[in-house]
Amino acid sequence: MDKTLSSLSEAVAHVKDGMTVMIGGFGGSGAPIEMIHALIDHRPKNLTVVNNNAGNGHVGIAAMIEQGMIAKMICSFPRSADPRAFTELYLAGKIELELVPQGTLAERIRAGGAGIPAFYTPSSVGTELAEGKPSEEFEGKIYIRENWLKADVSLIKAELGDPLGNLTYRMAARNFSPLMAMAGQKTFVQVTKAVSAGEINPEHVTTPGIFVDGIVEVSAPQQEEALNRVKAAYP
Amino acid sequence: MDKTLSSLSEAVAHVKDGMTVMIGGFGGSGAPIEMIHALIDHRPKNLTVVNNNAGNGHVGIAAMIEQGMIAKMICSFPRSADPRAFTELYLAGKIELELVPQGTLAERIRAGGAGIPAFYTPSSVGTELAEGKPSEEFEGKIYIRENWLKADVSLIKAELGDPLGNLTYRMAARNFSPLMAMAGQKTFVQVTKAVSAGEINPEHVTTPGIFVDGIVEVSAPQQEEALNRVKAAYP
Amino acid sequence: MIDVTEIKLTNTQIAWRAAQDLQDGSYVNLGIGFPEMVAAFQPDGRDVIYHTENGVLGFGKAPPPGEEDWDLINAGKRAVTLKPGTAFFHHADSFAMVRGGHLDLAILGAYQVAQNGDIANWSTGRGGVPAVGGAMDLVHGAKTIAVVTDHVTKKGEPKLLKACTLPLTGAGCVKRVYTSLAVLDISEVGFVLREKLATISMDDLQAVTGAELHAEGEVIELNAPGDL
Amino acid sequence: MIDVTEIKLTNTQIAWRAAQDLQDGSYVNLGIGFPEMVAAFQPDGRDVIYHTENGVLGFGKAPPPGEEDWDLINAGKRAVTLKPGTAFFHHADSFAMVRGGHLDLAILGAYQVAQNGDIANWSTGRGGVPAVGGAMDLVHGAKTIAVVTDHVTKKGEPKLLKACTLPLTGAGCVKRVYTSLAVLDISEVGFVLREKLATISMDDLQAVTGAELHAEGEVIELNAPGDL
Repeated sequence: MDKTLSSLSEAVAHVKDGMTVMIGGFGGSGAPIEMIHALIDHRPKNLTVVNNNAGNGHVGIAAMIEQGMIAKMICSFPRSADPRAFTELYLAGKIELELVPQGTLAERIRAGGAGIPAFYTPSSVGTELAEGKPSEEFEGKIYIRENWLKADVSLIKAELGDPLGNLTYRMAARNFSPLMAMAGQKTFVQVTKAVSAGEINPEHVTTPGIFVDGIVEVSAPQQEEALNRVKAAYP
Repeated sequence: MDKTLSSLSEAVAHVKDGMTVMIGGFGGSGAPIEMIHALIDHRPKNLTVVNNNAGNGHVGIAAMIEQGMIAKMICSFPRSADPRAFTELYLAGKIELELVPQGTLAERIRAGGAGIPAFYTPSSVGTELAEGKPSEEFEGKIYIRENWLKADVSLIKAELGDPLGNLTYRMAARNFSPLMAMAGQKTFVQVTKAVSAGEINPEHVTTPGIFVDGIVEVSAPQQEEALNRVKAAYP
Repeated sequence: MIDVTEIKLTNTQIAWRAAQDLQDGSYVNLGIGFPEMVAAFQPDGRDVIYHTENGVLGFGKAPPPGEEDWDLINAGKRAVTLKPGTAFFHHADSFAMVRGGHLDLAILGAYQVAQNGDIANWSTGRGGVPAVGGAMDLVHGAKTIAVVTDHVTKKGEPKLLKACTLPLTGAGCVKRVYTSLAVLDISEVGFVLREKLATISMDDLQAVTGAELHAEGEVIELNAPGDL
Repeated sequence: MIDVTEIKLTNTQIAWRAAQDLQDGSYVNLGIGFPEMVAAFQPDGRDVIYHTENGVLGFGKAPPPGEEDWDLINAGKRAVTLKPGTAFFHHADSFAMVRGGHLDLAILGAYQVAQNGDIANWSTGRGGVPAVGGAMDLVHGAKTIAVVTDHVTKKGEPKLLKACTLPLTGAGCVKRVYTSLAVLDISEVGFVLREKLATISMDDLQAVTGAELHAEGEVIELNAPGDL
């Protein structure tokens, strides 16, 4: 079994117009910049994108927004140091926003990967984000019901990846990526180092290969935060 | 911060009559035998015990049953090579059984630790184990609702443990233990090797210390499967 | 009426037949006991990754007796071994793989299978100590649920039925059944016969089956090596 | 009527005061921005483990400028450092810690706090781009939710109110408030004054507070180092 792909473009070619795409990362940490830029080259349209944020500066998800590829963002925090790309389209009514509390977003993605269609959470009870959602009392406290979130394709970044798709991550760059790997109908990964089967200790595998469809090595990947500090833009 | 306890008896003293106790392990792998035997010495009564199984032979949970400490078992598979301890009491109506599908058991324990009071699952839909449980249709398929499961005290076994309570496990001995650590109001751990803070790579921590209240080193721990092969009994 | 006990395949032969359908690159869970035997007959050149409920993916064969590590077991509590690329994870992640539809195939044993795909494999309904394990999760998890089973019970009663009489494990789950006499798919019309032993007639096979057998196209001869 | 802007504590002083209540051995989440300052004043001899939503527990202080690793950040996207015993985990596990009640304390900023413990800290209700982050999870997670805030808005309007007028982050969550003028608990009766600056009278404090101040026992003098 070898899930290694020949190129990023082979991976992102799975993303078609109108699909829901989960993209890993929390701010710049964990953002699969090269994969996103390959997706921009491929240029699918009318996408729903799930990410904690809604882009920063003029690279990564912000660049996707600038290219008019995203119809809807599902995220918890569409603000950043330089949120212009999203803000302008949002205020002009040209991009839709589904705002989800961060813990609920994480749990909805996990639920999508774990075959749990709905769960109850205390988060957002009594707030406008709970409006219209079913609620129920458990042990004397009110909880609201939230539904799973699944993706047609998940695009994430990992540190090590082996031919079976087993992954490790780098520090806080882990964040949503193991969950998105579970929730994607297809999951493609840019790994900083491709290793042989057996090189990752079975105890240290963070994402087992069953959740992964393809890996592409991108050594020395770019970091969104660093790119924004030098005011980079794509394309 | 140092969560190291002086003895197993200091840990198990937190278990009082009538409490719900989660005990790690799948069959013999991961069973905290020395901790269970310390609990038998301490002899709380009328316990509800959560474990995948219901004891095997005459050590561990089987020995707890033989000592009349358990009023109710919550488990998925109360059978084993030598299930006499449970079987006899169950058929005599002297011990209660809540039978839960294994995946639902795992998810209910995780939910207890994660503040999720209920979730929907397809498992057991249309079977007698779903009787009386709320059901609902999502995306054209029926699911039933299951509630979280929490413990007053969780007792588990880990491989490495540091003073902050960070843990790693050994191979398939991991099973339910990371979940039970989350779901216990108090969680105590017998670790095979106590190490200093920083000796466990932050990327390899499987249970972060926030879920752990006390650790006790038990080097060269006994293995339930091996004990049963030599027909050991406790006390 | 033919005595099926004289012609039927052994469990080992059924396991061999089921193994011929293992797909290269697939993720497979084998139920404890009889279904575990399927792995032994995995065809050469096909890479199959086995999953076990207790948190191991991509494990290898049983170790030689005396070399077991009892922390490295499968759901049947039998010792297995590491292979390059094995991964460990906890039980909630393990059943996320199952329930989330990430497995390609689960092969289970059964007391009864009904023509609508219902399966009963956890309780004989006769009292005693009930035990379910991961069966109720597995029947909803894998993309394909297959069953390996004798065609009839030890008393000669049909195990393939119009409707199960024993407590269900899951409703409408089973897609394919490998029995000691035949290979059948389950479709909207019920049991569709794909293969049968040459030594049993259609009438005799129907006589030991508790639901109508349908045919779509050719019924292939069911063969398995005789020395198993 | 006194001009509170002349006597009030700085944010740094409020952070210092809140830090004095950090408990040894506790697990604490500090909201992004102003609340993050609390860590700088953690009293000597107390061991506090900080949690951040994006999957780090037990991290250390900010690195010197130029030595940041942008894969090692907190929820405010500021660089932090490793300490012996740091642990990494994914976002679902991180919010299991929050929602599951495993944190001892979360210290948050707020636009408004009501006498019933309601908190508004995510939306000014004026349009623009709404952003919630982890706030709605945190207010239900920690055993104690505390707020650090100026006592009044920049326009001098009370931030402590009978009822919040801005969109809520959570209902009935807040237990303690550290303001630029006072320290208050929230109990069944509403705001209970624990400490106030010596330079403000009870009447003047009540005049800049939008809900009734209650007293239970002695009101202690609120002090913070003057050079902060």
